[in-house]
Amino acid sequence: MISSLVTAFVVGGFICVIGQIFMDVFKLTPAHTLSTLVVLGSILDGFGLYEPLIDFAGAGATVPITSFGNSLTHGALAEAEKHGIIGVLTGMFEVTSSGISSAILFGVIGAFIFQKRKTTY
Amino acid sequence: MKKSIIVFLMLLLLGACSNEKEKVIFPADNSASLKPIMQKQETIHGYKSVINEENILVAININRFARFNKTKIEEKITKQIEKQFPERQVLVTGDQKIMWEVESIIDKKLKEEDLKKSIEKIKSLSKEET
Amino acid sequence: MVNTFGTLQFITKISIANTGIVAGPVEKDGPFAESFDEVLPLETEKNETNEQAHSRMIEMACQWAAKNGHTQLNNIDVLIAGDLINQLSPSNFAARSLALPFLGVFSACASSVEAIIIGSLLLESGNARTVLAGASSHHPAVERQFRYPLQYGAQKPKTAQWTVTAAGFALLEKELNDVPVVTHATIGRVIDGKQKNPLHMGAAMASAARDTIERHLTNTKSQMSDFDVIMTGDLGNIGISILKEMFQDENSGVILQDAGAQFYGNEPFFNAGASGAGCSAAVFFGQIYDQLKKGVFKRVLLVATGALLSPLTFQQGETIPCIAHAIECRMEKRS
Amino acid sequence: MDQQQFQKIVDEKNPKVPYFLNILKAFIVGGIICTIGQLLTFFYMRFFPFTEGTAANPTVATLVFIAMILTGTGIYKKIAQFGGAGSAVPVTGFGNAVISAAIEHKSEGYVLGVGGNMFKLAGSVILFGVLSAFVVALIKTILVSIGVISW
Repeated sequence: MISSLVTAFVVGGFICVIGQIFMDVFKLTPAHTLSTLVVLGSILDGFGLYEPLIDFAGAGATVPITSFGNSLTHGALAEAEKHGIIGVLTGMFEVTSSGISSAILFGVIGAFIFQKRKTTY
Repeated sequence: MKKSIIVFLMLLLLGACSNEKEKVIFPADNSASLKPIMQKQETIHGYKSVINEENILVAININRFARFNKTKIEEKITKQIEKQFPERQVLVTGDQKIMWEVESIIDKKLKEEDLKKSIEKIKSLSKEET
Repeated sequence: MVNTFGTLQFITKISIANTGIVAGPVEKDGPFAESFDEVLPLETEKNETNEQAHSRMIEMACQWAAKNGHTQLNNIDVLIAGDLINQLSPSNFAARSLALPFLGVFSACASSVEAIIIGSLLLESGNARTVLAGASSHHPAVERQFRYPLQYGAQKPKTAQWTVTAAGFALLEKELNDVPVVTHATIGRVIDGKQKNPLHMGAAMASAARDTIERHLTNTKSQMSDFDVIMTGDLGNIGISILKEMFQDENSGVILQDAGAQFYGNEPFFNAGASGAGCSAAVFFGQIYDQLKKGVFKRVLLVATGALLSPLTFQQGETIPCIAHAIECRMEKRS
Repeated sequence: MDQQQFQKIVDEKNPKVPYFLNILKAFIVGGIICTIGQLLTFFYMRFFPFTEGTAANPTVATLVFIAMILTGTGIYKKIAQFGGAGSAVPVTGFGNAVISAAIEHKSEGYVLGVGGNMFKLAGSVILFGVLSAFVVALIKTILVSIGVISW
């Protein structure tokens, strides 16, 4: 169990390091960085590499935003395997991402309960 | 300071891999027949299994770095057991949750009817995706 | 009035009768806090939007300027104000409740000096007797328009500047004694230093500041050493060091100073320093005005710098054009 | 002074980005967030009927919930200034982008403000996620159907 925590830490941290390199070295904005990482996750899943990473690192691979690209691609591929080319579309519509739905839900709740804060430093 | 933390973490990582293979099989009959298959697996460091007339349920602890090939290992062991027991349904999984479920069945020492129900529950659990 | 390529010389004695400055809660810990007339305990009061708070701050600063100058708001002929928000809505809304003849000006962070220049011209031409001129910025309102939502976690680089919450207004009148006088003004040119990073505006604005200072010195036939201080608006720590490097004058190290770099002291949280229209307004009409009035400074050049970008233009990949306006203020010896 | 000279001064005066320190900070902050995620995964597996595969969903939702609390109380911004990509890349950063925009634009009402601006920062992530998933799946399906690779 502790080894799972350590691998989650190392793999998750490493994905963040890739993001930091995008931001610092290639001077990308956070939005560019995140979009690039999502595309990266989706490509990795195309090669069948992301699921093994999740098996290995657990939350270290499911928590970073790369897993969002992975889960969409995974859903599309799973349907495509069953129904051929049309499955690519239906598979993507089938996938529900808890990240997006929870962000929407908690975003509205957050807007409802939190007031603007005093600026501090 | 940083170095010592890294060393400590590495030790934890290695320590988790070096446990001896745990063998718990329940109910006891037929268990001997699983042993030779499981014993020769190099990628796992322990397993727990539950067997009744129709099903064989094996929860395995896969070594940390072999987890990349989790699906392949599961398939490999499933095939080997199926060869031995062609008349039964075999489920081999490296999932921690199933391991815990199997452990709880063993702890409770469930008998036929309840055992059957629990096994069905675990099987449906393992089929769920995302 | 003599005009030499953008430099105006005022014949009339354009006197800054008094000033009014209101700042936000974060600004009260800075080294200029003493010169503020009022510090808001909260940036926005309850049930108030950022923009409403912004206009309220402008109103308060105008009232302070009138009060300090011993006049009534309804004696003021023209109000000239600028800020950074779309369509100058905070200034417009403040002018709505102040009910004064109003001119809205925009030169980004150089608005304060632009307002003074226009006010001085109105006085010089004899078309007004009292003018209230100034500019303001409000951190939450500006940040949201130009950058990210306030609570969004984006790592700020060392070159980033912090928009101040402050409003500074000056009451301009003619022929007063014992107050600082605006003698010259140089209208800036829009200079493009080919900088693209919106989180590094100091570099973009430095070339505009240099152009304006150089033209002012040439056109008034003066040298850097003639001034007690040449204060730029909001170049920040890095921008001012770029500017000093560009002049390579032996005096530039001491005489050239930057309001933005000094605004928050040495607090590293603010990275390169302060920016915003309120930054130069609060410092010029606060500390610098007080020093002039006391006679510590005899002759200063105030150069407010503005980066003329919008979120739209830098996302479209445009460079950041910049402008700098300058006014020269003098304090004659007390009689 | 021409543009080249000016650019040279600017480059000279630009502060050096502490690459190594930033990367280390991102590693630590990102690692800690993922470790918390792993602990949550264990929690959901232990006490609820979730397997390793399905526990990721409640984990992500819980992390976004935590991100909401931290964003609303102004703590997430401070973590982000320290951690950089370490706090932006995990799903909490996605949550922070959505929630901060929602709180910020509340003043324009729930339909035009919150609804219209919620995804102004995070929308590109969704767009590129869906687009790349479509392209990758399409290419792979075509390659499989013409027999270049197998599933």
